[in-house]
Amino acid sequence: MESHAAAVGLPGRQPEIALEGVYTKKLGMWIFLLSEVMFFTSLIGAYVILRFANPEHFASPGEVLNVPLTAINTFVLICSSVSMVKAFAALQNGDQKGLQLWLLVTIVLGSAFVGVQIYEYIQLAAHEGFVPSADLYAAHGGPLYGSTFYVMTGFHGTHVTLGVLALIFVLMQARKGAYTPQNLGGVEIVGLYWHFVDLVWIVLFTIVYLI
Amino acid sequence: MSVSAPTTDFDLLPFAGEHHEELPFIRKYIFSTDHKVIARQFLFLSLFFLVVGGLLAAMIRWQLGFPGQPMPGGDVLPDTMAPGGIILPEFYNALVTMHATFMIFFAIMPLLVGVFGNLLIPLQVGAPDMAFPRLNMASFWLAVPAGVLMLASFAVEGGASGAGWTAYAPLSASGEWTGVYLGQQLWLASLFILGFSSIAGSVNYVTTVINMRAPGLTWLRLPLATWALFITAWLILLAMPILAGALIMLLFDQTIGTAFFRPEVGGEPLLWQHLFWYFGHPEVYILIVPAMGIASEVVSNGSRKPVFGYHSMVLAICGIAFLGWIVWGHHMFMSGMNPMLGTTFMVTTMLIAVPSAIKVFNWLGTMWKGNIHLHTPFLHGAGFVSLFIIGGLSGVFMAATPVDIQIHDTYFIVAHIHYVLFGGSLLAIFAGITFWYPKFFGRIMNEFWGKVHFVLTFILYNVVFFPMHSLGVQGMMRRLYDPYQYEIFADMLPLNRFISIALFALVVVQVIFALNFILSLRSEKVGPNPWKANSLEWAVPSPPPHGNFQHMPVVYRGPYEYSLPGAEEDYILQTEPDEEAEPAERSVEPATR
Amino acid sequence: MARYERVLRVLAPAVLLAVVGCGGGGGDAAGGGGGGDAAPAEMPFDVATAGNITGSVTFEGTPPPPEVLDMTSEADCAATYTGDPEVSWVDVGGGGLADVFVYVREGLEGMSFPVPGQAVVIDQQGCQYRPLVAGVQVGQSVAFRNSDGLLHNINASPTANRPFNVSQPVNMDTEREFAAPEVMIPIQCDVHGWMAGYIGVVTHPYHTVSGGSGAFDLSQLPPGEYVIEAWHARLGTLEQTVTVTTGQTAEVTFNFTDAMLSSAGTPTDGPHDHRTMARVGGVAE
Amino acid sequence: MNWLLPPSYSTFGPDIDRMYYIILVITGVIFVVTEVLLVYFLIKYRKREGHKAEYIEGSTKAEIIWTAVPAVIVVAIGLMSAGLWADIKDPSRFPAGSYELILNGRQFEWEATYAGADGVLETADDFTLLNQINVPVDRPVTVHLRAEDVLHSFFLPDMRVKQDAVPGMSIPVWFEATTPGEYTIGCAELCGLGHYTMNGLLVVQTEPEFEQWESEQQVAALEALERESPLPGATASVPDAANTARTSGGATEE
Amino acid sequence: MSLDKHTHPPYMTIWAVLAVLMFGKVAVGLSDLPQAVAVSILVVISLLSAGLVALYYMHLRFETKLLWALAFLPFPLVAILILTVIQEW
Repeated sequence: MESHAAAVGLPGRQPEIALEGVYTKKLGMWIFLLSEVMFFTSLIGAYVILRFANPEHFASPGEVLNVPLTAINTFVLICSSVSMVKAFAALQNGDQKGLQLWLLVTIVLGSAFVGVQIYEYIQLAAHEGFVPSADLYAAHGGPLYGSTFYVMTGFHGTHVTLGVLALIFVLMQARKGAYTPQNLGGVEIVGLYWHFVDLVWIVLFTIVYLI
Repeated sequence: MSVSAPTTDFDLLPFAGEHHEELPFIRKYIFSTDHKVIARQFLFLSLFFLVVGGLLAAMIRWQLGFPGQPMPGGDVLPDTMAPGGIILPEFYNALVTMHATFMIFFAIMPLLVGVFGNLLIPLQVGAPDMAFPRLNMASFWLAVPAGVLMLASFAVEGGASGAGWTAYAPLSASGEWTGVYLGQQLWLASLFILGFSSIAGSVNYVTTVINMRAPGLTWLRLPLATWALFITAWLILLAMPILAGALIMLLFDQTIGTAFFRPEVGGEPLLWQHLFWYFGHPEVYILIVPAMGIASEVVSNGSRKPVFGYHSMVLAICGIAFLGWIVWGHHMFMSGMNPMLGTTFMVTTMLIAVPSAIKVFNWLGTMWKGNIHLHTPFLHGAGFVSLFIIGGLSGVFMAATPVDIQIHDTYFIVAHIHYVLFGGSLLAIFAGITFWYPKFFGRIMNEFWGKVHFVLTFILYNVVFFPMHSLGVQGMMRRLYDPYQYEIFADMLPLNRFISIALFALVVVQVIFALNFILSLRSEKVGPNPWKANSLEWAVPSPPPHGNFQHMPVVYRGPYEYSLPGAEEDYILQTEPDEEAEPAERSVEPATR
Repeated sequence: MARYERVLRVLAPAVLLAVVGCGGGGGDAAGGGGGGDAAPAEMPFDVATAGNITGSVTFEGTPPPPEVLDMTSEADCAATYTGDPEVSWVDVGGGGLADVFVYVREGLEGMSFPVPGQAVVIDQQGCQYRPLVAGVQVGQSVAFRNSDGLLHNINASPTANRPFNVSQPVNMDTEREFAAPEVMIPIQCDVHGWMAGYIGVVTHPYHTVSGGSGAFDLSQLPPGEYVIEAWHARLGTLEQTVTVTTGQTAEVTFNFTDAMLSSAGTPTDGPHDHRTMARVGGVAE
Repeated sequence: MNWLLPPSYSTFGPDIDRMYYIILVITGVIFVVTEVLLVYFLIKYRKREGHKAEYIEGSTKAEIIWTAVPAVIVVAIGLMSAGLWADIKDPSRFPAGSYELILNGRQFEWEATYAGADGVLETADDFTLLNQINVPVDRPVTVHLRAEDVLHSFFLPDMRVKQDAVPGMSIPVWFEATTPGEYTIGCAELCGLGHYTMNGLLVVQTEPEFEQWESEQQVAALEALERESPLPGATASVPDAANTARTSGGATEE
Repeated sequence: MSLDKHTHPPYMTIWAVLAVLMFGKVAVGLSDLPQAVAVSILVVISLLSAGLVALYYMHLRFETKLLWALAFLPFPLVAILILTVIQEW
């Protein structure tokens, strides 16, 4: 691996890269994602512990929550993960058009996911009395079910929404041609964030809906 | 996947010598992205909150020393807090809660991590600025609203939160038990925002230390202050989000009535304690590890001698960081936690005393056979070591679970906290501010008044806090508005009154430091290296220009090569090349990693 | 460029939180309803045309014995009693039924009355509320007085108003106002579990609490037809419709019976269940 | 100022005090040695003209010593106290034949519930005591600690007993008093504005005194039960069952 | 160590695998297997798919070993928290 300085070709500048190929922005994003892992640990950990402590508050899969609808929703999120990766691959190949197309697909799929989740919330809250507040809780099981469900999936939904906003921003920058095969920072770290959010949903979907 | 890293990162951060454009006043001082300006902003913000915390402490001591008597100047407070100057019990609980909250989250933590993290890391690492300057600015500008929200919680109906800085549920989970509704919600929201500020900061610190070290600055040539701040950044990175999650759940318990921690609807109060202390113990190490780093710098500089056992000092910090995650249960021995868990936590807690012992012996080893210059930073450093010994040793009493039965939640614990936080962190902060004052403001603080302040603070500090061990051993509980209701504590009033008076004197003595700090802003300018130290921040002018180094520095040696045998000066900057090194070695090719 | 997006990602959660924070803020301010508009200076009708209502409240049957209070842990308060400290919720000593809150429930809608400046005093003496039941107008201040010199706290848990929990470590007065009408607001002292009292908040001055003889009178009422309600902590409520004509004094009597003791909304358990009693409290207005 | 623990009047009190004094001696010695060393170094090696510090980077031998020695000491202290902790806190090791009572902590008072004439707790004939607990001397007592609203902490300084009361949990706590007399009950966990007024009285009585007191209370409770029973719907003050959800530490609920 | 710029990991096949795994989980979840068995299968599958996303979509597989270490740093902490606290009940 030739020293970075030569590759960069700038005289006198030999920034030392401890992690070859992991430039600052990507390292920063990875580290931010670690803190996000701990944030979801706190919420999911509380859910796991409360479910272990008071199992009678919770229901078996499918009894209260609409599993088929969310399964499709999970599939939508997986597809958006793929489209994100296709966008990044397109950028690497220098195909600006492909980048913008796949970014748009990811945005559409992401917003669809959030939309379906909001629809699901309305269904649960309005018809089945499945609400976060303990005093108004009227569905099967106990108030812990509502509280933990809404806080976990709500904050995941918020992260997806932020991801969609970030993707929209990146798409606007891509239209202005800000990204090239050499300068793919922005797209890669949004992609990392997006895959992380999808990864969290894979875990969340399993333990909330299927157990 | 891309082979050559994109070039965008490094043209982002110009060195001082590479380009100049004058920034408008707003961008230069208010919304600045220069890590040194942000360090100064954090300095003034956290010193303000240090004063606020100190005032709250004085009020607590007034009530404990002169129970039920009107406080001088107390009639300035509204009747909901202190009618006729007499502090009400719920206001006393708010005082206790907010004193701890302001001191821990808004004074000591920003002073150590916000101020010295921002100032020292880029300079000691040889970088022009932090990895993400805008994110660094965001981290300060998130701390300000958090502070404002916390201050505002005093003024809302029902007063500020009175559930302790640990906010144990169910007391904190519903206003029904305390009469505090909006105050508790503001407390939770404020700490949640502060969590963002800390996480943004530590992402910056970790990335800068990993990716932007100057060539030749290997991991084992990093100064211990940067090592400490790096490990602390990791602790913040992994602990603060846990608190953020727990705060969210408690905030929803308070506002929309979810059931997480409310037992009457199925919640688990012990779950809050577990989550809080899982964050809480790394938090108390976040409050002491940077102080250890600063102490190492100052003790080594004062003794004109390398830090004794640099490698084991680094290992000790890493040891504290790893063990810090498996000891949180020792805060909960009496809380109804499974007693068998108590035994395992006792063993891990005993083990974590070892790295601290290693560091103390290494500090003593550093002074051994040194040529000790008793300048003010060194005095504060030595004060830190001596008081940290007491704080560490009193920790052993609590780690032994049967002894903890008698002294848990008594003034023994309060004494331990203050020996580690006031005697430890705050003395190290005084040392740090005095030592790096030139890098903040380009001037130097008055040595004489610095020594006077140290001596008075050291004496009065011990007079205030050492007797608290005795109160704790007698069984006097914490957070009692009027402990003398209990006949067995009634005879402790004289001692408490004595402690209160001593504390008032201690608070007054801090005025000396404040004046010294403010008046020295106009004292005579100093050169780049007034303390004759070695690390990179002393290779740049005081205060360093925007972009810090003229050109990318290259590091050839460790940070503590004081009194090299045969060298005429007893210090040598890290950028000094070795004489016998051939010239080529000093040119472009970076030293071995 | 990615830099702005990074800051966006940091600030956006903070914005979200601010929304949650304010939303939360509103959560508890449910009360604080109508008291906002400034009360008029004088009566909204010609005082010359006013009439009065007088009457008495009687009790038939065997009243339950006074409840004995265990004040061993509060010696200073126990000392103020000759015999065992006790509280009689069904007090028929003076011939009629005492501590009955009598007020005009219907017939004064749409009229707003001047708020009396004088505060209603609820004294805490001998670790009991004196009087046990008090009436106050919306916006009029209630002065809680601590005459025992030891710690009492006033923990009021209304539903239409904003709850509060204030302490009085020494002899002092604490004044509070209620912004919304509510009959009745339970108050209790957490330091002394047996202490319990009620405050009735109405929008007009026509309210009173019957004395030992059970007599009460509501004077200077505008002519018209009214529904008068009598509320008692243990026996529930009775109501009567009465017509007031200019210059005349209408007579009203309320007869509580011991049968109502069990059917009443308030449980008759001992003192330490004050918390549940406070929850159920009087009959919501 | 007094560094010695106040006298203890329970069976495991002296064991706890011994642990405290062992640690006091060990830490006292280390404290004196390190502080004297620090002051000595400051004086002996202070700056003098022409004197230069020695370039010492450290010594791994010293590091090994002052890693191993503290580790051995603290682990030794840990092992010594582990057994005692289990004896005091592990419900499966509680002494048999202990006198049972329920203690309910709530905002700002302790309510003790004793088994009535039928000797079974939580039955109609139980009698209660406010802010006072009477226990027989020289006999183990098991207190089933509960809380009604927030966290409280049952603290008997003289008996070296401290245990938080958690709403929703019934935690068994045992102690055996050795000397009759009146001792203090305190609340050691912040529980609101009246936290400091939650002091109560622990009365340790000799066996005959306790028997006599207990029978008086039982008779009074039975009379109160008759007096109230004619009126429908009245029940003697039975602590609501919601509090006995489950015990910590797995002891079976009697 | 790192692939040539133009060849990419088999994104589409991984997509298919993820989809199959996901629908497999749904089937297991809705089936009436004993809870212990179902839970362990579900946990294994979700860890597998999470690993796939992390390795191939987040390119962890092509990064330096140090980033692997960083990426897996929080997981022991997660395990410590949940496994210790769950002992309480």
